[in-house]
Amino acid sequence: MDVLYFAWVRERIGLPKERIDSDAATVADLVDELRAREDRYAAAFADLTALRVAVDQQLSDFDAPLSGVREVAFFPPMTGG
Amino acid sequence: MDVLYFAWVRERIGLPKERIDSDAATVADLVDELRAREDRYAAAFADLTALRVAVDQQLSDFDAPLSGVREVAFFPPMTGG
Amino acid sequence: MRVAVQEAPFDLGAEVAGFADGCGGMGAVVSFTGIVRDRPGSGLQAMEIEHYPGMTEAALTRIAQEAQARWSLGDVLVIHRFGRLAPGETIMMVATAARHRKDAFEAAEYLMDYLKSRAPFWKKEIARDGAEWVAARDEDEAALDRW
Amino acid sequence: MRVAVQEAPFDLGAEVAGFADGCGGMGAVVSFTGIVRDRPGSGLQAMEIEHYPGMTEAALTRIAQEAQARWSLGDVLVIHRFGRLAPGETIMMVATAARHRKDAFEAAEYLMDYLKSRAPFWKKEIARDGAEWVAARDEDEAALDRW
Repeated sequence: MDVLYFAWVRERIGLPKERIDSDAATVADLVDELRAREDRYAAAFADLTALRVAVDQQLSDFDAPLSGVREVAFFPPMTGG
Repeated sequence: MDVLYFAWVRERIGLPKERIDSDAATVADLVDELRAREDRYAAAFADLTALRVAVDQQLSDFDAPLSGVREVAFFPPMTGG
Repeated sequence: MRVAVQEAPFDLGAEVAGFADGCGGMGAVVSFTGIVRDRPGSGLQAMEIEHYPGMTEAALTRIAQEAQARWSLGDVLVIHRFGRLAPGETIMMVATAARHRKDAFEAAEYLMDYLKSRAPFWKKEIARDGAEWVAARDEDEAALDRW
Repeated sequence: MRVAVQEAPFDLGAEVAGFADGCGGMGAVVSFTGIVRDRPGSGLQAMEIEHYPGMTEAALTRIAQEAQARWSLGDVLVIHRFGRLAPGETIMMVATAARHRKDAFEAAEYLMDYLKSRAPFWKKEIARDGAEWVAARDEDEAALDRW
């Protein structure tokens, strides 16, 4: 699946998008996999309360299932307007 | 003093403005004087709850005193905007 | 702060853009525009707006000053026309600028609520089958209670 | 209904005037405009706005549709820019048209409240002494509770 990062999550991880093959059952499982990869991921995902997630471009929760999902995006709370 | 009429009050009385020399102590006294003049005045002032009054261009009440007043205006509730 | 009472049309786009430009980037600009309704089949041919010269300007100025006292505003604009207007024509506008959108929105609603019931304007609808003064609505008077 | 997400500037005056013209005289038109703040001495050089292409348009469309479902509206317009903006530049606007001013005001505030916290935009302030992501404010999240 495609994993996207925006705003300071993108900056901390150092890339806007990557293809990840994962058997993670939920978003939270995927986060655990990413955290284990490298320090920059651990830093980006240190505090989940500061993060939001979209699953297939819909705002979602960290316990959302990933079965059949094509795109997951992580970002801070939105600040439009 | 000058007495002004607006909207349907003006139409009912048939003029926008007139000079009236009156010893009326209050707006209500002035209204009584006007009502006694002619039917068109009696018709215009038949229902005071449907009227508003401004004394020297300030929204006011029917019991407001008229001493020293230069201008009184009668009109229906306002409908701007 | 600018308050204008005029018979001439005004350019809504130019007024809103000029107001926003002149606010030094306050962050939030709200505008309200009142337009003569233009519904097919309504038979409305024109709207005649009468006002009380002298008192009108003073009343609008006082309302705008009160808004500036209650909210933290960068600027306030009020334009209200009088005379004979065709359906679709712009009757009036208010605009407010503030650092925060809540102030800009609330101040614009306050201006409209007071302008509607406390500024000396009267509207008459001219239709094919006759003319009628617009009646004040109870809900417009009630709207003042929230402030 | 029109929703636009674009890097290019837009002409605020032309958009507001065109929106009002296109509403067939609905009576009441409200607009909100967000502008990059331009305070002397703030040191702000630019605002960078990032967004999530694809999701942004869908989110704004959903918010606009929800507003149309909740209020009796003639039309809704939402324009939001992304990219690098200078102080004083227009970031975004919404406009609503309705027969009654209460509907137009409430719908515009609703659009702004949801757009602010539910549409995928992120602002970064570029100042002389560094750059910083704008933090979401608790009161913006709390503003959703009233709807």
